Amino acid sequence: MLEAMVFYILAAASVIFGLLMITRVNPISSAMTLIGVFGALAGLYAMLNASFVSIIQILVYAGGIMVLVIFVIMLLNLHKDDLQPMRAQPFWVILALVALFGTILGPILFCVLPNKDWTWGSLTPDFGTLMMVGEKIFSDFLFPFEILSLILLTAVIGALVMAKRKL
Amino acid sequence: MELYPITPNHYLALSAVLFTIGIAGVLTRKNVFMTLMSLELMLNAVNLSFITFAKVNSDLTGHVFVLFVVSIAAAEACVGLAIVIALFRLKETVNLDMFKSLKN
Amino acid sequence: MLKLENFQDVIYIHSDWLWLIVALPLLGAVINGLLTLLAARKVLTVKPWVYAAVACGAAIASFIVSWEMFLHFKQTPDSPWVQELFNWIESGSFHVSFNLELNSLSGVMVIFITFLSSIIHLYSAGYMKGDKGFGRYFAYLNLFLFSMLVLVLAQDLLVLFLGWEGVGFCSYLLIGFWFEDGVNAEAGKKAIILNRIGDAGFIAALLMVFALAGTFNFNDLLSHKQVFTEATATIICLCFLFAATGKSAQIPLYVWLPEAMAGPTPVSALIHAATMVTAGVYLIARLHFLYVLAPWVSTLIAVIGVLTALFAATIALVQNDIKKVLAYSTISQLGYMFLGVGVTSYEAGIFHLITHGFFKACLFLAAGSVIHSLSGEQDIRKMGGLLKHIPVTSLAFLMGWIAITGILPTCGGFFSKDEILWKALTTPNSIFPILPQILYFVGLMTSFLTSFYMTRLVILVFFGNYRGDHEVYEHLHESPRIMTWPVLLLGLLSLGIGWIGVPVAIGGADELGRFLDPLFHLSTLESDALPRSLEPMLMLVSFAVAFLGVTVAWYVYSFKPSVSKNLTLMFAGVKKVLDGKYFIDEFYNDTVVRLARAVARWVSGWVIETLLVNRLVEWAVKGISKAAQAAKQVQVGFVRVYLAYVAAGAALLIYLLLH
Amino acid sequence: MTLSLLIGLPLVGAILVGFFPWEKAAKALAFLVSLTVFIFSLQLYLQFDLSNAGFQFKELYDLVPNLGIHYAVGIDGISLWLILLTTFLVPLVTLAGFGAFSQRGYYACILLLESAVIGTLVSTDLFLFYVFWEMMLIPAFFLIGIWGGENRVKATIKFVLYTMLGSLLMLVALLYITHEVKSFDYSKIVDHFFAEDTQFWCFLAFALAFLIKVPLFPFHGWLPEAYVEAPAGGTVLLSAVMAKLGVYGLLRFCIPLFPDAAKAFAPWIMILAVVGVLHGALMATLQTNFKKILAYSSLSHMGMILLGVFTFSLTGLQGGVLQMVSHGVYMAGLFLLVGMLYERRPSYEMSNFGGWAKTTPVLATLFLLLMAAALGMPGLAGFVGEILILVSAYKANTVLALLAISGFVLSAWYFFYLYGKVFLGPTNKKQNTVLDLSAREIALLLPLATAVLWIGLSPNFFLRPMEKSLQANVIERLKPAPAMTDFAANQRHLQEEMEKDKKGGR
Repeated sequence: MLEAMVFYILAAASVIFGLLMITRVNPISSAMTLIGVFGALAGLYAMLNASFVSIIQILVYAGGIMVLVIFVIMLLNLHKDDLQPMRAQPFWVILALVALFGTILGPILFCVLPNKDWTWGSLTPDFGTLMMVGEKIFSDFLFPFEILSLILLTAVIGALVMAKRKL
Repeated sequence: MELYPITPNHYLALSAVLFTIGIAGVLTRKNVFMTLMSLELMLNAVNLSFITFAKVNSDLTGHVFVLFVVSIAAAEACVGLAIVIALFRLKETVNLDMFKSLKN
Repeated sequence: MLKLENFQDVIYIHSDWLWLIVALPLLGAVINGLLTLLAARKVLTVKPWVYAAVACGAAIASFIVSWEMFLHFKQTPDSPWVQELFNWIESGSFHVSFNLELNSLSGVMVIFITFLSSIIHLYSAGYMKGDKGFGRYFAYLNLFLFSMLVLVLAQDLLVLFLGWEGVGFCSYLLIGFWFEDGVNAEAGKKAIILNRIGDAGFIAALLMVFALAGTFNFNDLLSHKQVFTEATATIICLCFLFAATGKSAQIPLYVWLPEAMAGPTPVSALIHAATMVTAGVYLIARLHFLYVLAPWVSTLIAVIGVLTALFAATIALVQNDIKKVLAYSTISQLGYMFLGVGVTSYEAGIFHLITHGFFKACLFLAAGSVIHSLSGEQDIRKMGGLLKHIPVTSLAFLMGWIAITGILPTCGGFFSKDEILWKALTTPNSIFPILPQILYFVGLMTSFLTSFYMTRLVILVFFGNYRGDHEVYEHLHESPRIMTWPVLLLGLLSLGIGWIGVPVAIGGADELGRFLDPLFHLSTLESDALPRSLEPMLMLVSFAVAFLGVTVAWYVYSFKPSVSKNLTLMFAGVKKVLDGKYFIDEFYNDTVVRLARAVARWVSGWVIETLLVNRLVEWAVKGISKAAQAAKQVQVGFVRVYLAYVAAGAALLIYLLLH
Repeated sequence: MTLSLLIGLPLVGAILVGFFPWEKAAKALAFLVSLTVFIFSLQLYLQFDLSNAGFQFKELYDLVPNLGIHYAVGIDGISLWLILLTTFLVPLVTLAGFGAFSQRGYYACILLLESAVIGTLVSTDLFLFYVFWEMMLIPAFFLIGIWGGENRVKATIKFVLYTMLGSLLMLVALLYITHEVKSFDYSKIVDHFFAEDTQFWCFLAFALAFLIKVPLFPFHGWLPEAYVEAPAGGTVLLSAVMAKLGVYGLLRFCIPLFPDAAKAFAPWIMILAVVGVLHGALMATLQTNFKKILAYSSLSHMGMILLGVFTFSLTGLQGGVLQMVSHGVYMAGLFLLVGMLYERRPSYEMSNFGGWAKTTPVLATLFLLLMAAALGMPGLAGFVGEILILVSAYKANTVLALLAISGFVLSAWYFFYLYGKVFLGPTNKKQNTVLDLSAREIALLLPLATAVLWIGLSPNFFLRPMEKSLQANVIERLKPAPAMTDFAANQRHLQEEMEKDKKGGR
């Protein structure tokens, strides 16, 4: 019962924050609400026995990526007047939501999911801990992991090249 | 779908809803930042599915994958923002409608 | 078949060296060609005598080899010598081997060709002296000799065709030898295209022969001749005849020969008088066993021959270019040969081919010498009285004149022409019973005309007073010995050559006829219409006609020039037609050429290419691009909108998956 | 490994040349690579087993096992000569480019094209074949589009559109038949019997792709412009190599795979071929641009080849394949010479030329030789194939064969017209500065001249290896299928029943 209550609170929070995010005029407020979404999701991860991932969610997303976004937004320092033309138009937002609901979400919610009867698997107590995840990464996924490091390196260099005025 | 107990379906439904919101964000907003953030939202929605299925299948691969996605998202944000800065320098705006060199 | 062991060995060895006859000129051509190109690139400098020595050496060596072989061959003329060189083409049932065959006909031809070309090669060395294309000239000439010998020695229709096309190609090269003058190049082009039109007939005939008999080999064809019915033989022979009229300049494809005189004069002598143009006659003689199956075609050949003879002779009456007169004379004499083979008297045709080869080569070479002496002047109205100035050349020309007119019995073409006329009169024609008489009469008329125009030529050139430019007169000189001696030799030979076929009727041996008879025996129609004893009578008649022609011409042109003028005035229309060569060229230009051009331009160029191929596609493309323009509106350029498409696609996919 | 090396070597060469730092050395590298490929390809002939009619030098690896796609290569007597022709011509083309082009991309494209062409010729897997077939288009596109003449863009677009149209239809048909057989393996597909309807439509789709490449009248809309606008080397590869692949495709795929349809279509294709012979020749007589004359003459000659192929007799097929090789050789020579003329005076208009035989005797002599071969002068390359084709065509259809002969007359008309206009006649003053062929140019034309003589005098050398393969891989396939065994009949019956059930179920 408690679990359900927590789930619904977190779910409601993430959906509301999400809706808020896509409707804010100021990107800063959007970013803040998005952090809210991330937080709620981190909670959900924790409920799904994904302790390590939930920590990472907070650390990297909320702490890393979003800070970067906010930093850039502030760097560009846009005025309100500049932002006004780009504000969300309620008509379009609602239309999009309705359309998407009708075409994608609706079928998934009412046709796909009810027909599936997934149940939770049996878990060991240490499922999702840092130890287990680490073992998995460094055994089965060692090579992709190394590749990932390369991708990150490339991204950093690429970002540098593009953002710098002159090399 | 009952409200209780919480089944994987609940998580998946939430994931779908968040994803839809993400798409709606990308579709309706002209601000580059909004688009980028909506993308992040979509990624997270997918991550939620991964974590859910990891628990369903008692398999940690889903977790590993989410970690990878997070890293990729970091890389993407990094490059994306760099592009935004470069574009802003070029056009003095972050309005997506002004960037339409794809046409012709 | 052969009795002596030793003798067989000799034959064996000789037939094994048959290739040498054709290889020597080819070698000469290759050497000269390479030397010329190297000299043109200034890799090395070649003295002109080297070219001449190589070419003349090749020709003379070829003559010596073939003479040697012929002497041996003559002892057993019934068994042809065959050399199998290599398998040329082999594909399924199609099998052609490159064989050379020396039989009595090709033997005679080889001797004739190699001898004449040796002399003309020598003469050329003098005539072409100082020309920039000296080496090129001899390379072409040797190449021609090679092709001609392949044509003659071929045991196979396809190999013969190799020679046939080869001589045509060399003739093209030599007519346009001085190609910097556009007229010469045009003349060459005209010659080869008309020849090609004839060759289309040749190929068509080849296809039919192969479809019926499955072989191109003459001997196999001869032994399989039962596969040819009269109808098929008629069509095949017609096609070959068409090819022959192209090569031998007969009606309807003769128009190229007069223009072919644009080439150097020795070339005119060798190719366009003595050898290449007789290839048509040779072809018909070689295929005698087919023609005997097609009496209609044989009749047609005779008619074409005699008509061409008359027709060309009338044109020759009014020509003023010394070479053109001789060219029309050649056409006319070729007509005689066609008449001969047309009445199935193949040995008479070949006999005349040989005598004509000698005296016409002599006439051309002498004419060349005249032109050489007059610094390139060819118009007979600007000549006259040359006998005093260039006596040796004149003597040679006069000998050729005697030979062609038959004014001196037993000399030159007297016997051969007479043989043809006799055969024309006595060979019965099953299709038109009255035809022999007509043929004979027209032949006689042509003989008269021949005497007339040749005498006119001789008088205008060698007698009377000089009428040309003073400047030319100053430089008037006899040609060098390398030119005059061969001409003189040819002149003497052309007087004597008739003796190889003195008719039996006047007590001769008719060596050539007897030599060739076994070959043609079965294909020659028996001529029993008139008693053989009548032949001397007819000889007298033809002598009288020739004499009359000479006398009349002599009278008109030597004593009463006014008669000529009056005649011209009286028959102004006729003169105009003759001057215009019956306007055949114009006729062809206005009909065939124009039609072909129109078809090319309108049917091919406009209807098919422009409308059907291009317009249709363009319209289709335009329609598609219109549709694409409409579709392009979808591409707005906003990433957002593209994402919406993706979403729509995803929705569609979900819909499809759910159903 | 030989065949893989033949595909791989030029491919690696293309990449190396494309990124080679020294522009000048890149040319030499390209030449060396293509020469190595040629020398290497001679091995094919030396080790070729004349008694074997089937595929030789076979290699087989899995590529995508799930879909039945293999890397399967092999050659028989048909592809042997075309491969040798390709490897023989490419070094000459690279060598010919030395004077005109310094871009390394040009040479990379040529090597890439060589690789694709060889790949197309050796593939015995339909998927692989299609990949190489399409790969061919890319370098060809760049060759015309980048290094072409003034109107190159239009010519390129036309060329690509025509070709793509054909090959897309072919792709559909290819997928259909591979779906039916459940394999991309050539040997399996060729043994499979297709229903009449399938044969009809698939033959049409395949044939269209190949006939556009050849091109057969009336699909030649792209030809004049593409041939004229392409640089000399590109035209050589287009006419001498790529056009042959169309005929090769017909021989390898269309006819053996869909024999009944092939027999049904043969008369029509023969008629179109003869119309092409005449139309090409007539068009050639109209041109003032001598490269266009050659382009149209190529159309005319390709019609002749198709005429031979569709007689379905050994003589005609051998004549057709031999004519492909000889046409490749003499057309390559003529187009290279045209390129050399263009380097000396940048124009293709005949009125800008005249009397060149005087100033450039070696060029003129070589042109005359190759032209004579193109004219069908006996003893040179063109004649043998032509007479074999005509002889067999006469047996198949008298009227068509006789009509085709007139192409022989017309070819004399336009070729001698061309030669007269360009090389004969008076010279003008500017021309004294024109240089005759350089040693390099002579060196690259001499092999062609030799080949022309060789084919003309000793065609058996070329005819023998292809005989068995043509007999077994083309003619035998056309024979009426033997009565179906009971087992096969049963199988078919069952299959049909099942299909009916399926339809009924829906």
